[in-house]
Amino acid sequence: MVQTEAYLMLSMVLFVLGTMGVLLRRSAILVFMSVELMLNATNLALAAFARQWGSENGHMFAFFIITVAAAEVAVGLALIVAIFRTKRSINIDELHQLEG
Amino acid sequence: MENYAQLVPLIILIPSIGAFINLFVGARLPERAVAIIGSTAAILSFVVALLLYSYLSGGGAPVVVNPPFFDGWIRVAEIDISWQMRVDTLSVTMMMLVTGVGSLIHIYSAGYMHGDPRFHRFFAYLNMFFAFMLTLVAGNNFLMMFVGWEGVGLCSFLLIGFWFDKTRGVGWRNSLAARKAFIVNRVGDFGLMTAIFLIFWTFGTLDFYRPGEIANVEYAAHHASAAADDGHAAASDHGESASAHGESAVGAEEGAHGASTGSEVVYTNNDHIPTNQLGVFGQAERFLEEHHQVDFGPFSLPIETVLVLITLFMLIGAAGKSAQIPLFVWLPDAMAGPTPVSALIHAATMVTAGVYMMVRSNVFFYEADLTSLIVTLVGVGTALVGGFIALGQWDIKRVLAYSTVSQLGFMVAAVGIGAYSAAMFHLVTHAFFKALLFLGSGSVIHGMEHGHHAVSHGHDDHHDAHHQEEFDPQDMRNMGGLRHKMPITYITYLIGTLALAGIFPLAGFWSKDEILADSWLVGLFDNNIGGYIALGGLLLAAGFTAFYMWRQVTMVFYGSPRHEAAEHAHESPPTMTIPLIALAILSIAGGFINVPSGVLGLDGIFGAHRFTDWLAQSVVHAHAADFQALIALGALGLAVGAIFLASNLYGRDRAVVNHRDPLQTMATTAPIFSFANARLYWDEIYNRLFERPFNWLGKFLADVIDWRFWHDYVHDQVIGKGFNTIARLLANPVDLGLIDGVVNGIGALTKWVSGGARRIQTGYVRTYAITLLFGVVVVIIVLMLPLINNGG
Amino acid sequence: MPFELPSLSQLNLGVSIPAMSVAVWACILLLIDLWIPKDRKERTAWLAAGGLVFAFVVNLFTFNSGETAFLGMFVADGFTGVLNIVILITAFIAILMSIDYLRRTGTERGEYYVLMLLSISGAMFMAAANDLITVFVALELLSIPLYILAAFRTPDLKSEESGMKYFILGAFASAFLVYGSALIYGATGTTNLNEIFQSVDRVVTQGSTSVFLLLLGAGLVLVGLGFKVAVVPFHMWTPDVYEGAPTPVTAFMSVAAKVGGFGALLRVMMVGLPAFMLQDGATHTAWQQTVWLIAAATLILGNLIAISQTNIKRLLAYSSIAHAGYIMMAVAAAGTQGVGTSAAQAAAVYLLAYMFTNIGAFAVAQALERDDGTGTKLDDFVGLARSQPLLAFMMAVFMLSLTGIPLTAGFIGKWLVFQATLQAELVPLAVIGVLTSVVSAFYYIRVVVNMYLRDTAKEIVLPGESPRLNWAIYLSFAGTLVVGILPALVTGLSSSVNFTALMMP
Amino acid sequence: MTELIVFIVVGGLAVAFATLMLLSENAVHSALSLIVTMVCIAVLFLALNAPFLAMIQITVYAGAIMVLFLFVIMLLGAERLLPASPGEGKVRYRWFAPLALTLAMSLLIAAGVTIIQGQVSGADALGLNPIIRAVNLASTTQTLSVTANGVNVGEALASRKPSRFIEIAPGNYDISAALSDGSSFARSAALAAGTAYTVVAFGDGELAVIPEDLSTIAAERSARFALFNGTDETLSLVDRGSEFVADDDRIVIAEIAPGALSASITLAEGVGNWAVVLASAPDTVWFPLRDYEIVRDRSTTLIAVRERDALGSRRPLVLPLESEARPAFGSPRAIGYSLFTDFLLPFQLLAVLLLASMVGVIVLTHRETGKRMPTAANRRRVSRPLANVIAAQVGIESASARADAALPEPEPPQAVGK
Repeated sequence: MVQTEAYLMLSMVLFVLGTMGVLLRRSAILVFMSVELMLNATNLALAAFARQWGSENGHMFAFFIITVAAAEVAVGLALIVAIFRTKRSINIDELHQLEG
Repeated sequence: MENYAQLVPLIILIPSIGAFINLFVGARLPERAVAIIGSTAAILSFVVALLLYSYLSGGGAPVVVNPPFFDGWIRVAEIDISWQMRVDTLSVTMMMLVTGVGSLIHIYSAGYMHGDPRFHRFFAYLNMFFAFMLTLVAGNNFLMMFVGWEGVGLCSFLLIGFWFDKTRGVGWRNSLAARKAFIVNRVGDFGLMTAIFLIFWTFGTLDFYRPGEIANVEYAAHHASAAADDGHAAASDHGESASAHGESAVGAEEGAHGASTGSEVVYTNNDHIPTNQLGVFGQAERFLEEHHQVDFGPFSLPIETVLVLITLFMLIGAAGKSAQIPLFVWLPDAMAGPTPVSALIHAATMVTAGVYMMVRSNVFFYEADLTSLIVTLVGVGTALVGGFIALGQWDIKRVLAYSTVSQLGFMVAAVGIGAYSAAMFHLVTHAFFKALLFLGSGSVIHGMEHGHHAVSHGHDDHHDAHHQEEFDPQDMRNMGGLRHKMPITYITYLIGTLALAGIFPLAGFWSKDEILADSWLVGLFDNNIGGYIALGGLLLAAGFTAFYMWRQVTMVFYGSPRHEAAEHAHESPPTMTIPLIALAILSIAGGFINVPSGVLGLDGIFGAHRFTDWLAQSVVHAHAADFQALIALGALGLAVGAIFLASNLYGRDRAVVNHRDPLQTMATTAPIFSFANARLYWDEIYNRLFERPFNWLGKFLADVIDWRFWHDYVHDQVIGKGFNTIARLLANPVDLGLIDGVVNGIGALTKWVSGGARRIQTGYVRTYAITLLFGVVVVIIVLMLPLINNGG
Repeated sequence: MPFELPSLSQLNLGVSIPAMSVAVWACILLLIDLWIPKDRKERTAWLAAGGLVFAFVVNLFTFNSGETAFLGMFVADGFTGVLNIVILITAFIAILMSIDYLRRTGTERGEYYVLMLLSISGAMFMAAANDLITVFVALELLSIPLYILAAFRTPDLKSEESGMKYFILGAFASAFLVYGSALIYGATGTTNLNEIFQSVDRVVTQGSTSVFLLLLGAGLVLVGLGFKVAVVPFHMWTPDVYEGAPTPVTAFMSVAAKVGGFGALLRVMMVGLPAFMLQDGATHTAWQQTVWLIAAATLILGNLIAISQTNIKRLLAYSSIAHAGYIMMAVAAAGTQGVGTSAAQAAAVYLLAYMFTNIGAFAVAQALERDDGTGTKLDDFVGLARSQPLLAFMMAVFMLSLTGIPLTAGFIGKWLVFQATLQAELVPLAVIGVLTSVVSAFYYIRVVVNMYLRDTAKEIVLPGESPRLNWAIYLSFAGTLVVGILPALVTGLSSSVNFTALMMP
Repeated sequence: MTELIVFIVVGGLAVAFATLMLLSENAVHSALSLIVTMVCIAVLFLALNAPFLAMIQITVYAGAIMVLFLFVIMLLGAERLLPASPGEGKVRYRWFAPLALTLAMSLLIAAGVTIIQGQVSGADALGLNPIIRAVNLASTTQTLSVTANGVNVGEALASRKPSRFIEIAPGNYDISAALSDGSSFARSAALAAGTAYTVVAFGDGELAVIPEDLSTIAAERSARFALFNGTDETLSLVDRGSEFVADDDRIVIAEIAPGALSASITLAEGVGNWAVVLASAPDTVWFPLRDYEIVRDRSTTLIAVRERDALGSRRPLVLPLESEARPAFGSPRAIGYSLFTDFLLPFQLLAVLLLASMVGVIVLTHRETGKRMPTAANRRRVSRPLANVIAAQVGIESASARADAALPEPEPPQAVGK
């Protein structure tokens, strides 16, 4: 049996990759996809913990995260569409009217 | 001895109502109605104060009053702070002073502010000030005192900036002065708040005294035995009222020490009350007996040390409110407000709040020797610095402002040497004659402005604009010879001056003399070095006082007019002169309330140490000093000498030459004068010292520089910045010319930092996200640090 | 356990009615709104407000019952009750503010009120949640409507930008929150806060290595909730979002998000991790120092940056960051054994005081704001005292309350928080708190100076008749004064603040 | 070993495709890479005994959500981030990427060290709390109330109707029961973690605490049975075949002594024709269980007692107490049970949340006609200017001056709030 730590390390790597995606990508869509990757990494950790403890709460948590992510994505994409209609761009670096 | 004590809530309620009426409907009322509402509210509170006085002077016991609706003001878990008021001799003295002088100033303002577009608001603010000031003095706990303390600061802020709309940048300067006052006071408030927290930590309460507790046990015991001696006589004299008092006030009262009625148990001390049921002062005395250790979690301190800490923080608070070194910078600027405000708030009442607080906490200060010495030094230093700066000012109100700083120094020094009743005595007399002088100066300014008005109208459009630009109605160089134009102002002003200078037998003589005698005795008998320092320093300051006051009188009233405006000045209306006369009478007679024993038989007429005895009921360490003929004569001689010197120097219009002071033209005194004239460069020093410290060496004595250098260094340590950082950062705002004095300096520094930090807010989401990630990493590392340390 | 559908009596739904009714009413209102004509959307607003009043009344009945609902997922203790009061009043005032504003700016839509109701139901569930999963879902229920509301002025680019920034950063932060919750689950094997408490006790007494995961988890949860309540360094979104979002939304979220966030933070820390010490028998929890640092940084940065702001909405944004710092002081204080309850009470009172004052200040700012979003500069306040004396007076009181001058609500909150901090032996933090509140006088007083002490001949004309907005201002003004002058009312209320499951030794 | 190989291969793929997503210039490529990563994670879920998660990971995540992403990418034509007008949209901070990498790496290292230090794999599975219920077989006319250390287990229980299970802390308990006529029963019992208990009151003041095995039934399509003998004679359970005659008796559970509980047996689903017989007289039916339906995944304890009826006489009774066996770890059924019990509240909140997001999508994208149209300034960065499209259609040179002239001149970006 592969140790829980191994899964955790894998999930941490994916999580950090997602973090880097949020920081480095300029396309709003890719930023969202990176956030999804972070959530996926979390789910992996949760499943590993659930097996470790023999408790299904981890699965429940992952289930809720997946569904909440679906809701978030819907709203986020709607925001992108709305901004694209106004600004004709999905580059988040072009959003800096508000500053200081 | 009716039980008037329960009326005390009215003394706050009445001015509050007045303030509300004037604030909300005042704009629609005629000026006269506004003035009547405001003044009536003030006078009614004075009446209440008189009733309270009659209650106490009739032998009434100090009372703690719970006003209706405010029961249990803050009550959470262990914290229980009630909105309670205390009627005792100390608070009633302050109430009478505030309401009495305040009422006169209200009447005066009706004339002085005539025609101002915000007349109603002025009266609303004055009444609001009344309400807060009376909250400050009437409260039975430190938190109420703090509420009043903040409130009067707020009113002061509003009133200093009252004329924010004056043209030519004056208005903006007024707002700046207001802001400066507000912010310097916040620095002081920080000290007071810390002191209050410490008190609460140490004693678990903030109440001064609890109901049923006797403040001054010795006094109570003494009076109880005295009452027992002529007990029946007193009972038959006051039979009816005494029984009424006994029935209605049981429970709310402290242990009665007069004639007792019925089965009421009479306590003459507090031994029956457990320690944690006592107020802070009672507890402090018990703790001192027990050598209590105050637990601060990781460490504990003996009670003596804690008292020193508490009193030191109180001193910071008092230094802010009562304009002591190093926080006095706001008070002279505060004179930008209307003159009645200067008289009421910045001379007679609010600025004395610090002294009141220290006298109220005399139990703490008495036990904290270290603080007492520091207080003495601060007081003496302030008296000297204020007096010295006043020597070289041209502005009639600025002279008085620095004089106030100096006189507050006297009071604080008196607290420092333990002469609490002398400090209160000087506080009272000073309120009389300083209010008189301010109002007098207001009358002079009023006269000058009207004179100027008449002149510009007379000459109409010839050099009208020129006058508009140049004329300053407060500059004494423009005055002269006013004694013929304004006779009532002149006479009252003269009385005020002599009283302030300490000329026998006016009020100032007695109060100043008591402080000096006390400091002499403290030095002599208690072997307290502070006493000698106080004696020397205050004598010198008293000399300064006489000198600059006579210089002022000479320049303003004697000689011949030096400006057209002065020629056309005329006497002010009766609403203004009547308060002047009333205050003049008080300045003459005010000293007799506390005549020492054995002086020219005066004590036979007025009774010896009446005021001290009166205060002893609530001030534990009140004591009366014997009259010291040598010192009194010395001080008197010094004052008379200074007056002669001044009249020689300034008499016969010698001040006029090219608008230069005679001291300025003499080679030997010129540097000293310019030093005083530049206000010791106190304001500038905060800014410029770091820029070119060596340029100053040639000009001034090295020790002064050294002292200031250290002073500022310490000051900036308090602010929490290293010396070098401050110097570098200050250079920038100074160059921009943004600041005036250290307060604005800190303000600009903060702004500068703030602007720098603001630049981080770039508007780019990704930089925000990276900050968030940065925070995550920091949080993780901080959380892990102890584990890493543990694991080696 | 064998599967049996829980019975109604087991679910004990009664105590969850305040929060539940708001969520259900939102769903119903969404349907009702379809039949409300476009130019009559004010009716939707009043219907929504009616739902709030109902929830408020029910809340008074279920107040502090100390019972749990949903098989231990939902706790209706005094803490929940008091926070519900704060949240419901906030939402009520925000709805009053919105009616005129939406009409003025041409964004009047029924969904607005539905989203607001959904958001506050999220906040209420968050304060009552007794399980990390519920905390997460309720947090999203609070946040997602707020993202949408921030962008509600679409196609106004500023509003859209504000929604987008809030969304990206919010999703980013909640990813950290869930990872943290996952790690706590990993360290303790459960997501239920009570069971976490027991498990943590075991971890600490056995000196198990799980303490590492627990620390990391607690830290990341702190990050996620810290983002919601806008503490440094997770505060960067606040000024931009506050400036861009429609003003009533800004006012609403400046309070609701904080109440929800602090509610969950306090509950997680006080119910789940109060006994999380690094050594057995220590008196300070492992997370206290971090919270301490965050509070100090928030106080200093929030107050400092506020000084250089020229826009009232941004100024209030930084001020709200600073106030989050004061409440964070209470959270830090809760990390000392035995101080928890009084710290939670202080935080609750602070939130109540802050709610009235802050929402009032935003309402005044909104009264001055013109339809195109301008009119929010500090210079626009010059001379307000002359043109609008009543408005200026109320604004001055709000500013003084934010500064913490006695006789206003802000003072009471500050006083209690400082008191709790001292009780928790965090003296340096209390000193920083007092000093920064001195600094805060700089920028608050500038608004007062602008209104009262600067002269202008300019007459300020308010951009429109707005009777309901005025009521919102009066309500907050009355609240500010009542709390300030008769704090016994509030402190009495807050003394019922307690955690049912509180198992502090 | 298999798991290790799967872990290394699939995990490596997941990381590789996540990196590809991060680096790919084309958004569609990124999305496809992310889908691969998600499928890899689904495989890992399977390896982690989480079949349900694997299922929704594929359907919801890799399916629905990613389709949404792809749809929006294609809708907006945003495969590539087109270079915006010069200078716009580029963060001018050179330190940004290095700093981001440094921070991400420090996060990885700090968290990695923590995880390895944490050593969670040493931890044991959590013991579930024992659960307990009660059943009244003592009297058909009286009701029964049962408490354990004062905790109410069942109140006013009618005959033969078991109460609900309640959760209770493990430990020693004094269990007492009382009939409504006042007669009471008592005994003490140790309740262990992870076990279900049934308190049976029967006979004359007898109280049994029977442990029940509710663990997952390993064999498929099977049920579990046990027999408790509450009589004073030895009993057996026999299968009498479809004809229900004694001829082809087959003993299922043999010779259970009075007061004893048999070991549990597993039977395939179907119909049983059983009888409980006295061991001394195996041909006489003591109590018949004809056409007894064996439902899979159930755990049944047969309780044999002599019940006292209304007239006071005793007659044989075998009461099958059926309970659901615990569903397999991580199975859809297990998740479903949790959703409708412990996690009802978040589940409801989730529903409301989804509603909120739907409302949000409508609000954000629905624009009423007659509203402000995008201004000229905002129209300038169309990825392919409409004019070019039209030009291409009608055959005009797309880069011609005329086509460009048809578009308004882009305005310089407005600096706001500087």
